This record gives sequence, structure tokens and C-alpha cells, in this order.
Amino acid sequence: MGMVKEFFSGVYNLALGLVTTAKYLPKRAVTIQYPKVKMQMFERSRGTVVLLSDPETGELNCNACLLCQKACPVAAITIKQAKDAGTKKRYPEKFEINMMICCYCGLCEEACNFNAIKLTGKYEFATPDKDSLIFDKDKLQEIGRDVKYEAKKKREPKKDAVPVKKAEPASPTPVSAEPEKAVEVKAADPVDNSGQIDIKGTNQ
Amino acid sequence: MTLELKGLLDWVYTIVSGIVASLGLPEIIRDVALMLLVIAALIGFLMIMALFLIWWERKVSAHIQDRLGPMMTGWHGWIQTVADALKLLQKEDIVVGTADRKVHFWAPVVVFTACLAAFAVIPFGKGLIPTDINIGILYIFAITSFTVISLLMAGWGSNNKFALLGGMRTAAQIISYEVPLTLSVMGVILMAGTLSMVGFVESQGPYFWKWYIWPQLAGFAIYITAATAELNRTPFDLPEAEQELVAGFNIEYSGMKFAMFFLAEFLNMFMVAAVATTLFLGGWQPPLPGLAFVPSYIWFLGKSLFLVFVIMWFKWTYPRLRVDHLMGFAWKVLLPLAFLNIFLTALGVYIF
Amino acid sequence: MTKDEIEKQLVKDFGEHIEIQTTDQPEPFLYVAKEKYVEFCKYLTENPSLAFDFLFQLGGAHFVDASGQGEKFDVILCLASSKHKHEMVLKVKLPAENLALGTVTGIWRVADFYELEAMELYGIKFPDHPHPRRLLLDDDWDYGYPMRKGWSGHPDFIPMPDKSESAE
Amino acid sequence: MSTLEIEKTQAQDEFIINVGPQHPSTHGVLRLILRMKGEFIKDLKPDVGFLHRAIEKIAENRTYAQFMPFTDRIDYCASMPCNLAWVTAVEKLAKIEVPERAQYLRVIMTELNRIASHLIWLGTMSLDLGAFTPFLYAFRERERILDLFEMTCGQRLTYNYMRIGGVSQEPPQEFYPKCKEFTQYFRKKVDDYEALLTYNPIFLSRTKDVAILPIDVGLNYGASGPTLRASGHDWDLRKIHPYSSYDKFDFKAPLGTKGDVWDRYIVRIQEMRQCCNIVDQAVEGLPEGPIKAKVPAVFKPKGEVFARIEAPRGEMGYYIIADGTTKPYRVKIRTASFAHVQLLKYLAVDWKIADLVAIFGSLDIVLPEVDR
Repeated sequence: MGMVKEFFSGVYNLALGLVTTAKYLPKRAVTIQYPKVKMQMFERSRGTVVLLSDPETGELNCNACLLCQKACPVAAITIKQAKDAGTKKRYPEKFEINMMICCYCGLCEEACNFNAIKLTGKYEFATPDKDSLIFDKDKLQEIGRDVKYEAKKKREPKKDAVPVKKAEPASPTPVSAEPEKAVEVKAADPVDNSGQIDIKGTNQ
Repeated sequence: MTLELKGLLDWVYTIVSGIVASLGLPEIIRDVALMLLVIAALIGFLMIMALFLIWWERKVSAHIQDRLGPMMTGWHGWIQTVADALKLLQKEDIVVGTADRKVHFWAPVVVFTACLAAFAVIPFGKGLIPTDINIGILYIFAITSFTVISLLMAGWGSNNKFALLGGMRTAAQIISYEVPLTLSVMGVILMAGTLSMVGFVESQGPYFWKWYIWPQLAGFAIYITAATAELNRTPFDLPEAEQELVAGFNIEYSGMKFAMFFLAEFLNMFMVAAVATTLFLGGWQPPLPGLAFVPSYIWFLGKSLFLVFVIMWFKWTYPRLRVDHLMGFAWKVLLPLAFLNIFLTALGVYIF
Repeated sequence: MTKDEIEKQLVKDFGEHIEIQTTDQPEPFLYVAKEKYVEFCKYLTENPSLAFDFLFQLGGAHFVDASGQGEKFDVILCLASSKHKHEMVLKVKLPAENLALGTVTGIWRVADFYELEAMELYGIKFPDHPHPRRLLLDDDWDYGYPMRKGWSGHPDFIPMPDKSESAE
Repeated sequence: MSTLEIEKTQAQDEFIINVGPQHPSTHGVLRLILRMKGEFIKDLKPDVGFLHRAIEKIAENRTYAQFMPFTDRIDYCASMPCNLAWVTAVEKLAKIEVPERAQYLRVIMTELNRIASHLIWLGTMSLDLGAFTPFLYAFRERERILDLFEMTCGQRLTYNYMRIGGVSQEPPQEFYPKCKEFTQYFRKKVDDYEALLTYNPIFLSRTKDVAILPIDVGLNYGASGPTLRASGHDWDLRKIHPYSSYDKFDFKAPLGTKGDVWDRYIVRIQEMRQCCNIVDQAVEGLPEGPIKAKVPAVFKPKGEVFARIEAPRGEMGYYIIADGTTKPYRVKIRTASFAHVQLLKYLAVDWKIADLVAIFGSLDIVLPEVDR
């Protein structure tokens, strides 16, 4: 008797397996066609490290205090300080981040008190030669030019450590390719913060 | 005006015989010319069908797994397989130095001819049967067992330990599943009383409840299971499973030879589905006489493509069997069931 | 069994061979004499009220004081009991000159790989280990014992640049 | 001590197979030297060390905060529990009181990451047994969890989310509703996996009564986590030694009966459902308050500590010796897979090579954990 019951339960489960796969046959695919449609990076995505600069004056915020260089666990950042003769303000003469070593952990962003360094959502920097992966000051500044940032208050560990970075109200975006991803696009900024122009390619 | 191809065939027949008569050549030349035309049409159709099946398998597996499959080459990637074929064509054809050169070369040829030869007796539609010999089904089973020889040749020819192991294992699997496959069809032969393929189709009557699948449901199930094992497809795809650690018998093949094995596998799948449609699902007969306005070959293609879809569906749902289970399943489960089915059918036929 | 109950029990049975280390941690930390080590471990597993049948981990440690002499090695075992839900840390002091120690693979099978690792990275010998072999490092590794303090023997070993030395 | 002296014990009808480092079903870079007699495995020797990054040596010259990104890389399939292990150990050492909200956040993240890690296990195990589709379904669900993580800490795999004394950032507002939505969505999906695999006769024939692990042998071999619970040993660190506010949630640690490959499978499947319950309870009961305790910027603890937590693959723990400087003096990392690799030899001998793949899949061994 056990044999027969086992046989029928076997056939039932085989059929159950077929039904389950059939359930997904008509459904819309969850994958997106990458080169045409780009993933919408989150506001806090930790991609490439960039140097932020003051939009008006175009100068770097960084005043070479070497805090990020010390905080970096893999010593990917190398900075050479220099004092500006005129304004007596220190600035980094050489600021290099070796992107091959950087582990994108975000500790430098936390250590910096002058909103000079930030990890953005950009990730498309594949290059054939390795030398170009050591980003110097100008490249870091140029990538970071259109990155928006909020001036962080001076960090006091006593109070709530890091003020909550308010996420912009999520406005529905033309891109309808990702049904379930929470899409944050800065309302004011036509180019989303990650700098990629979101080409709504023909998906189907 | 039915879209049957019968009219077209007669028209071609008259033209060819007209040309031959005008040139004053003997009758035999006309038959040979017609034969060549039929072969050309058949091979052309099968090549397109093979390319379509490969593309279709990738799309079916993609949509089952919630993804899109090839999209880049043409609308929904329809010329993807053509692109793959061209790529394989220009690949360098490496032959291992110590390989048994002749055996290595002829293995894919054998598997391809065996596969194409089997289509000689498949009734694609009313009157659309290349040669209607009266031992149709026997011919098919004889030809399909050729593939076993080609696998052994491939395994032995590449002079590689794993290829030989894979070849042996595939041959053992196919032989042990050939037996239940043939026996599962005996039931249908008993009911139809003939061996010719067209005979099967006619004896299944115009109404769909007259098809042989209903009385022969067990036979149909055994047939489909044994056929999946014949094709080395999951859940019976032991040869290229990771247990074999390597890709079984077609390790040493590259370029067009590998493509021939690949095409042969998909043509075999279509052939298995075609035979199942002819035997169990009433060939090119519409389910209801009222639907006869749709041409017969459309019905035939529809049914066999549905069965091909079912075989693909198995592949993307089930895990793989272990070797001893595989063999045990064939001899201890499928074979007794097949005998039981024959016995019951014989009883049934005797009573009615 | 709480921490001091365990310690009382151990002192009662192995009084002179063990030395309790006072720490503010909830688990007992104690040193055991090198000779009595294997026997002590066997006792720990067999005693029903202790039943330390789960060897969490076994590792070596290399102590060098600032001036470089007074080298000292420790073998640290973290034990746990699956019956009584208590844990313990057992340590053995090894003088720098002969680093041999009895093997506990007989008691806890899992110690096999841990001892191989300690053997390879610290140079602590386990003479009667069932099958001593090279575990993590490659077979032809002869650049000394990497986990020891102040080791920088491999030609292409790039020490961490001193930039982050002053990191607090 | 050549690793190949396995050859010397070779009888004439046996042959050596090298399930090499680049094998599809070794979940990373593990080389198994098998001595085979026909189809059966007679002797098995794991050759590890291909992924040895000497994380313990690195730890000795990084500060306590700088070492956090390295803990992500110990088991990159489940980085949150690894962070949690390091943070729990250091807080136990320096007696830091973690605020309630931070503990709840840590629990949410760890349980979500446990589901993601079990999904990787489910995908690769079913792939090894030949079923392609569950692999893609499992990774489709995992994508939703990774989105939740990326929304909070910016990374998909190596999060570096926890800090000594709390967590680094407060999740954005829409994180919590999305979490609830995920748990409801996910419970239905687990039923799909069960439908595809659990009672499938082919899956049963491949996994039932294969490589049975008795409890005492398991304990002796240092097995822990789902692998040991599958043998019926009721031992879940989250319940026995509750850490990081686990005692405030009620959940059941699923137990197996026989301890064969199928039990190890079913225990992990049910554990995924339990994680959903925990995440739901944690998201509801999330208290207000700071997310980070006050930790001195110049952090110089002194003393020794031994702490362990329940990672998805088993018990993970640290033994830290701190000598009052900013850098730990000695860090010993204990991972579950290092013990489970030794279990392979006990379980796989006298089984067929096809079963080795199933056994290896059921132990959920991940190579970065083995080699550290």
C-alpha cells in the first residue's frame, strides 16, 4: 500500500513542480536590459569616491587635514599638503585615490568634517589600462562636479551621531522599467544624482 | 480553397514530368528528380526547424526563469541562433593529435544522417509524407538506435578518458531506455493494427476522443519519459552532468562538428515529438471535423511543438537523477509498466 | 554552572596544575601546565558536570614585549558545553625554545585542522598529530611562520604604509 | 609533508580524481583530492588555502574601527552577521552598552542577511543537483534584499554597516514599509521553492538518507548551526545565549530528525520563514532613541574576550587579545565552514561522487570562511 501512496505523491509533486514553473511563464521578466536601461542607484549608494567642490568658486572643499587618509583601512588615499601663499589656507597639492585598492567602505566620508569627499552612485569606470585607475585630483573633482551634497553639521558624538540624510520625496519618474525599485530622483535636478543620463531604451 | 499543399505537389509533379518528357529522358529520371526535390525541401525545413528550436528553448527557459533570453539580435533575438551557427562555422576545427582520426570525423556525420533519415516516414500533413512505407514505426526505431553507435564512436574517437567514460555511460543509458520506448508503442500498434505511420493517423478517427492518447495514457507517459532519457535531457542528462566532471562524449569536438551534435540533439527532440503526435495525438487530424479549414500540417506542427515545449518544460523544472536510480528506473519501473500496458491493451482489443 | 562554581571544581581536581586568570569576562579564563594539558582536556570532556564537548576554536598566540626578548607562545582553546550551556577559555604557556605540545585530536576531532593551522602559522609543533601536512600556505613555503610578531619574510610582502600609523 | 601522499595508499583498481579548485560545484576555490574505487569515494582530502588572505594578520595592524570592512570579507555571502560578530566581541571587551534601537536595527539587518545567505545556498545546492530554475528564483528574491541593504548603507555585498557601539546610519523612511512588504512577498516565494524541490521524488531520491550525521559526531567535529540542528540538536545561540536583543523576539529554531542531506535542506528552508517573523517583530517594535553609543574617538581597550554569535552557516566567533593600544594584539576568527570542511571526509566516504555534490551543497560551505 505504501508503494502506491508513494507513487501518487511522487506524481503529484512532479506535477506540482511543473505548475510552479508554469506560473512564471507568462509573467513579465524582472531583468532589465543593462546597456539600454540603467539601474537607478540609491541616494546612499557607495560607488566611486569623488572630491566635492564649491559650485560657485569651483575650489575644492578639501583643506588637506589628512583625516581621510588616516581613516582609510587600505591606505588607498595619498595626499600632499601645501599652503596657499595668499590666503594662508591649506589645500591638497596632490590628492590621489588608487581605485584598485579602494574597498568602497565609506570610512573616509565619515571621517571628513568638511564635506570634501563623498562616495557617489557612479560605477562605470572600467578601463583597459591600470594606470588610469589611480584617480588624481582633477579627475576626482571633475567626476564630483555635479554631485549634490548637504553641508554636514559638525559631528558631535554626544548628539545623534549622523543627522539623518533626508531622502528627497520619491517622485514618480518616466522610467517605468523597474516596477518595484524605490526610485529617488532629486526633483529639481534633471540629471539624477548619479550623473548617468537615464536613457529610456526600448525595453521590449 | 483549402490551403492544403496537395494541389501544390501535383502542380510540381506535372511540371517535372513535363520537363522530363520533353527531354525524352526515361521515367526513372523523373522519380529521382522528384525524390531529390522532396529531400531538399525536407532538409531545408528541418534546418530551419532546428534553428527555431534552439532559439525557442532559450526563450522558454528564459521566461520560465523570469528573464528575457536573447534580446539584442533582432526583435526578441530571433536571429541569435543564426549568429551562433555562423560563429561556430568560422571556429577552428581542432582534432586531438592522438585521436582515431576517421572515427572522430565520421561520428557527427553518423548522428546527423541517422537523425535526418528518421524523418523520411513522418507524416507532416495529409499527403505530405516523404515515403509511406508500411513498416514506418519499425524503421524509425531502427534508425534512432544509430545514434548510440555515433556516441560510442565520438567517445572512442576523441581518445580521452572522460569522453570514453561519458560515451559509455550515454550508450548504456540510451540502450536501457530503448526497450521501454519500443514496448510503450506496442499498445498503439495493437490498437491500430498496422505499422505504417499514415495508417496510425487514419485509424485515430476525426474526433479527438478517438485519439490513442486516452486509452493509452500509460503508454504515452512511458513514451515521453523514455524519450527524454533517449535525448539525454534532464532529468536524465547524466553525461554532461558535473558528476562526469566534463562534458561527456563531445569534449574533443569544436566548431561545426560540435554544432552538428547540437543540431542533431534538437532534431531528435523534434522527431520524438513528431512520432508521439503521430501515434498518440492523431497526427495531422484536427480535433473536430469542423476545424478542417485549418491545413493539416499546421495541426501536426502545433501538436509536436507543444510536446517539444513539454520536454523543454521538464528540463527547467526537475533536478537530475543519479546513475543507479536512472538504470534502476528504466529496468525496474518503466519496463514492467510497459508490459502491463501491452497486456491490458491486448485484453481490451480482444474484448472490443 | 556559573564561573566561580567551575573554577572551584577545577581547583579541587587539578589544584596545583592550573592558574585562574582574573578577568571581568563572564567565562573563566585559566592557564594549565603544559604536561597536564591533554589529561586536563580529557577530564573536561568526561566530567559529567562540566561536559565541555564542543571545541569552539584552538589558536596560537605569540607574545613579544617591547624590547624583543622574553618571547612567549600561548595555545588558546575556547570550549563550550552543549549540555550545560557554559563556556570556558583554556590557555597553555609554551616556552619559546621547545614549542611541542600534545595533540587533542583524539578528544575533539575538529582540533585536527586547528592544530595544523597553528603548526603552520606559528610554528607550534604537535608531534603526535595524526597526519601533519601543509594546510593553508602553499607546499613550498619556506619563509618562516607568518603570524609571528614582526614577521616580514616574504619578498613581495608589502607592509601597510606608515600613513595610517598615526590613525587614532 | 606533500599533500599528495594520498597516492601512496592507492590500491590497483582505484584512481585519483582531482575535484579541482576551478570546479563548478565547489562554491569557491576548494580542491578535493578523491581516491575513487569505481563510482564510490574511498578517501577524500580537502586541500584548502587558495583563498587565504591572512585576515588575522591584517587585524593586528588596523584599529578597531578600520578592521570593520575586513570583517565583511570573511564571509561575503553574509557580511552583516560577520560585522555583528566583530562588534559584539569588541563591545563585550570594552563593556559598551549598545542603545536599544541600534540592537533592533542590527537584528533586522542580520536576519535579512541570513535570508539572503540561505537563498545563495538554496540556489547553488539546487543547481548542483541539476535543477536550474530554483537558482534564478532564489537570486531574484535576494535582489530585493540587496536593494533594502543598498538603500540603507549603500553597498550590496560588503556593507560595513555596523560600528562599535551601534550602527553607522539610520535607514531611510521607506525602508520599513519595504521591509514589511518584502516579508509578506517572500513567504509566498518560499512555498514555491518547497513546491519545486521538497517532496519532488527525484530530489528525495538524491537527498533522503544520504550522509547521515549523528549529534555526538557532529559536536565532536565542531559542526554548528543548521547542520547540527538538522541532526536534532536543539542549539541556537540566539536562544541559548541571547545577544543583541534576540530574547525580545519569539521565534522557533527548526529541528531535523535524522540529520541527512534532506533534513539539512528542510531546516534551512524553515529557518528562512522564521527570519521573516523576526524581521516583522523587529520592524514593529523598533524603539526610538540614538543609534550609536558614545565611544571615545581614541578607543584603547585592554583585556581578552571570547564571543560568538549564530551566523547563517553556523557559529562564528572571535577571540581578541587587546593590549591597551589602538590596535588589537591578537584576533582569532572562528568560522563554521572551517569545521564543516573537516566534516566532509566523515560524511562523503563510501558515497558516490554524485552524492558528494549533494553533501557538499547541504553543508553550505563557503570558501572565504574556510581560508580566512
